[in-house]
Amino acid sequence: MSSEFTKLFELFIAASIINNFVFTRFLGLCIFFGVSKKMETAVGMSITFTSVMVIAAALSWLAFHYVMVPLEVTFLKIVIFIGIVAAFVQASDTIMRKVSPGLYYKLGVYLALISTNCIIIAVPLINAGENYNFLESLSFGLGSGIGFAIALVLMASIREKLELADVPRPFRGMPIAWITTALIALAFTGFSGIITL
Amino acid sequence: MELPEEKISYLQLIKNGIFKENTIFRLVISLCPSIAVTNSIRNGFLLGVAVLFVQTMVNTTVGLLRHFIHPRIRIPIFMLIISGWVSVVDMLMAAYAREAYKEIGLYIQIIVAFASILARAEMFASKHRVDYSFFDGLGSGLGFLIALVIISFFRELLGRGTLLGYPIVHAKPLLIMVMPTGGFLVVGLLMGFFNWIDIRFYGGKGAGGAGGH
Amino acid sequence: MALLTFRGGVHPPEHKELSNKKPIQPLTPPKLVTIPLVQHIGAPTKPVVSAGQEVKRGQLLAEPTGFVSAAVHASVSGKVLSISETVNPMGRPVPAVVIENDGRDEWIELEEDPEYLSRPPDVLKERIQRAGIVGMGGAAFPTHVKLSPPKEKPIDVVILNGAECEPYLTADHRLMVERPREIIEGLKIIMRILGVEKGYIGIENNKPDAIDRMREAAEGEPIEVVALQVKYPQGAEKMLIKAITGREVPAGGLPMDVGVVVQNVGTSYAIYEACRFGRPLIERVVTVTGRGVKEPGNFLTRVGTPIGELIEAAGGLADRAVKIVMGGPMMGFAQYSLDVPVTKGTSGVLVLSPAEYVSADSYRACIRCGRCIDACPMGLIPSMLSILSEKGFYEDTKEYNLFDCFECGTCTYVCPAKRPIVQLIRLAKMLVKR
Amino acid sequence: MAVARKEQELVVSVSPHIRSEETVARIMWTVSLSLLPAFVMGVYYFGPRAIFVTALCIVGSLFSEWLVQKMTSRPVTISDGSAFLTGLLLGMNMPATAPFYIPLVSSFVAVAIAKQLFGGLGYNIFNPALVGRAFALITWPRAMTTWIEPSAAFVGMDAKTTATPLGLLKEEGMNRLLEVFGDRITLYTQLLIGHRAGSLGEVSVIAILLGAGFLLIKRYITWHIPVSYLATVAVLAWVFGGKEGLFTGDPLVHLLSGGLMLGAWYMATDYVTCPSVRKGQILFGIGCGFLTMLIRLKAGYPEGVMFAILLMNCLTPLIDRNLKSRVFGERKEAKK
Repeated sequence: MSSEFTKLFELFIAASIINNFVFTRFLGLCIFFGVSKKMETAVGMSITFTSVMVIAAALSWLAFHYVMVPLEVTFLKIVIFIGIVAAFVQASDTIMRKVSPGLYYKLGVYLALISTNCIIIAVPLINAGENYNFLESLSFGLGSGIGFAIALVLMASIREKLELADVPRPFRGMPIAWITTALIALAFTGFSGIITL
Repeated sequence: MELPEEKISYLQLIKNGIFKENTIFRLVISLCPSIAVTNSIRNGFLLGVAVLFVQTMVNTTVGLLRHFIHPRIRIPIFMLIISGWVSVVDMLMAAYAREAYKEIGLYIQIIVAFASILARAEMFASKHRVDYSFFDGLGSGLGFLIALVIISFFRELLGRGTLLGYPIVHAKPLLIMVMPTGGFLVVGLLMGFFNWIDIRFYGGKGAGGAGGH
Repeated sequence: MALLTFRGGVHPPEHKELSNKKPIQPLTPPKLVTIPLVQHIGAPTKPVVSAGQEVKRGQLLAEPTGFVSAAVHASVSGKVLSISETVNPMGRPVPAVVIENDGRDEWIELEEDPEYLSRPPDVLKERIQRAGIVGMGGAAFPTHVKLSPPKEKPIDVVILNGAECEPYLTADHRLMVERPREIIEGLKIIMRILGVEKGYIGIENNKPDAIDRMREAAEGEPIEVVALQVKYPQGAEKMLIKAITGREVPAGGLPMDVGVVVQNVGTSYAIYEACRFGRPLIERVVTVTGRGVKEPGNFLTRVGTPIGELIEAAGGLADRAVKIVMGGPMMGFAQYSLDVPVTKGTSGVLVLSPAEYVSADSYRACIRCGRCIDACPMGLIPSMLSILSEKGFYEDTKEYNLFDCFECGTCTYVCPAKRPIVQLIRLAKMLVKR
Repeated sequence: MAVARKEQELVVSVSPHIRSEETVARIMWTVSLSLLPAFVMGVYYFGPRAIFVTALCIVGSLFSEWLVQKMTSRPVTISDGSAFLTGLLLGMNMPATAPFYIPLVSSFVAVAIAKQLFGGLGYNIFNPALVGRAFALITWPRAMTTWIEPSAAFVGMDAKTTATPLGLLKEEGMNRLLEVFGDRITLYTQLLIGHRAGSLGEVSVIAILLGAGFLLIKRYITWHIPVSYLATVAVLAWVFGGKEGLFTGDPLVHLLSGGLMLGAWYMATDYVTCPSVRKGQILFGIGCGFLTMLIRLKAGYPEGVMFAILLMNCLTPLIDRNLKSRVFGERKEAKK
């Protein structure tokens, strides 16, 4: 039991820090660069993303193991997963708007960005590919979400500081953000080897 | 009802996709593969081809079907079309390029979420004739392919001292270039370099501010 | 016992030795005095004399137009030449009365009162108001206003500020050494007006003779002379209150919020003069110092005297003087003309030689060394304020407590990158208000 | 009148009219000077090659600074000593055996990319010398982890290669370390004076402490970061460092070996890349200590100082943003 728990914890740490989606798996870069300009948006995005990722992981796992595997339609996983994510996002958009308009105004704007984001669709695909069980899938989804949140918040705080920096003109904005990411990734290599799954 | 469309040169559409609206360097979207698969030219090229194929086919399909798609459900329909074509490429690659598929398989599947593809379908193909849509898709896909090849050219040369697997430089390679850091660094430096050219020779402002998914 | 102080601050070279042994010399009033009609913070005054009129020393020239305003009096006897404009020490144009000195120095009739301490507070306060007394430490806030706190803010402590923390200046120092009794009497008047039992006099420890003389004079009174650690800006109101009473004036608040009133020692002397002899505030001690003058000294100077006269009195400019500052080197104002008149708030005229002057024409990026943060007496982060202001993010400076800065200049003094931090903060304050 | 003639020559500027004599250049050169003892010890142990490597780093740094500033038409500031200091620190973080291209390339990465591309001194997010060092370690892992035995006899390149004390500790354990050095006391003394394998400037703890003490007295650095850093390392090393269970580790070995001293006193305290408020600095130090020990004990690398400080550099803007100094007179109830 405890080793089971350790495995989940390790999976979580590995997904969030060591194999960070942004710095080592290069997923969600578009969102990462797109919304890390201001801390406020970064935080809103992080919350929305993490929750959607966990739920998408759960829903997709259920669909994969109880529908697609028995029906032998796993080759359709891309179509189905994206359908699930899109449907879920659409549903939560509608529900949030009705149930909690305040929260909707805070986080709803980010929902629209989610359905076409690779990081959300990557979680179910990796879960399916690695054959994780249900809890592992959840833990991986949560870890990935938190890892993405860490990356976003870090980057937002750095970019707010870079706003004040005297960066040479051709490098202002995106290029320096990439170079900063390169250096963060460099620092993150220090974690390699902590957990080998 | 068909509105009389302005005549657009096919060549212009292709050039536009490669230079002015280059997905990676100018629009700064669909970035993930630019790092993930560019540690060798082969991987970069294959993913570029996959994107080129999907982009062109999606644009063509949308261009053909645009009159039959109800505007209110167009986005889900587009998504369906995209994921269909991605599945095709996914299975083709899995069958015919096994070695590479092991490394870049995930990223092939991820093409489904590329904003650039949806964006072109929405902004261009749904409003233009099918032949224009085809060439727009071709140009945009080519731009993507070229960008990936440029990035992977530098990374493979610097990081392994090889090109397409053939040894070129015999000095000790900069191992870091094939690692994540090197990928981000090369893209950042190239972006800065292209901005510099744009500012220096074309009086542009550089493409710093853009960014999307 | 460790000397009392506050957190932060700096130790710039003092240079008090140039003038702290020089007794106060009365300066012969010049031929022409130019008396600015606004020498205080608050509403302007309305002139009550006209060109050509003969006035006597101490005669009212302009009356206040509101409660927060201060009367202006003639500092010499003679003829009003004109009511024109002059430039005040801050470099702003202000209306002024120009008087041609007849040399007779004839006083108006003065109302002496040896029994002043038994008069009711309102009478004393009225005398202070009539004498046009303002804070003489530099801020020049009308004193009678400060002595009229609203009922809901009970005052239990009065502090006389004898810290004189600005480098170079010795005017308050000399006054404390030479007129300790009068200063104590002034403090007693203030305490009577406010109904306060306990008075303090805070003096930086680099003036041992002043501390001794004041202690002697305060013998037997409910007044304590407190020696303070030598550190700039020890004399800033909030810092002084913190050092002596341990109370912290809340951010954005006033000393009266913690039951304290602070007055400068020079003001206290003026209060005594007004209540005892009925004399209005028409002269003050001004330190003329710096290596740019030949014989630094302390001069009892009539209000309206051009600083050029003072410099002449101090032996004239040395060969290489680069900068003339009215006030102290940390918060004073550089002058471009020698005709600027001395006002009630002028504590010093500082003439800097090239050796004392560090050119800070070019500055560079902040290296985030944190020296300004350590030094800021208000606990602000001046580095961030300056960066945000430099890059035009004025609104964001509010998050860094922009308006708590009282522009003491400590941060700018310590900055190794020579950044004009105070200037940038002032810019932000101006633009944010708008 | 003589006075009137002077008026035109008067300088008019805003207060304050006096400035301290401290300048950026003075700070940088003083810090460089304080590194001299540690550098001399490095030369003493590893021979003239140490001078060569460091000199290349310094030349590379100065050249890169000059080059980028010329290219971006900005004023050239190589005389302020900051590029020199980066080069010197980078050199002191290299093995004395590093082949010539390593110092050159990594000093270019350090100054041109990690510093000048961000706008130059004051704007960089990461410590340039550490970026250069990390770049080199990942690019040339073999060359950057080949250590020679210290030898005071100015031997040439044929010196015997060996492992660093930390490497030994990680791979083979404390007992092996004691076997190599003899006994505990010898081990500590050797580590203290610097008779061990390692980067050329990091070996002599005593020389580094000498320089750091000088900086502390001059108030160029404060105790907050180094002390919280070292204390965290000591505690974690004691609790988790032992093979026989909790509370059996040897904190002294961890404190005295690797690049910890150089990192804690010279790299973590880099003004530009550490938090500027005291509370933040202590947090920064604790974070560095935690990450250092995490990497030393758990990750693939034997030494974690460099990565720990770089990782905390990423966090600096976040710390600065959320931990501000206490404003005078700040109302308590406002903090609810």
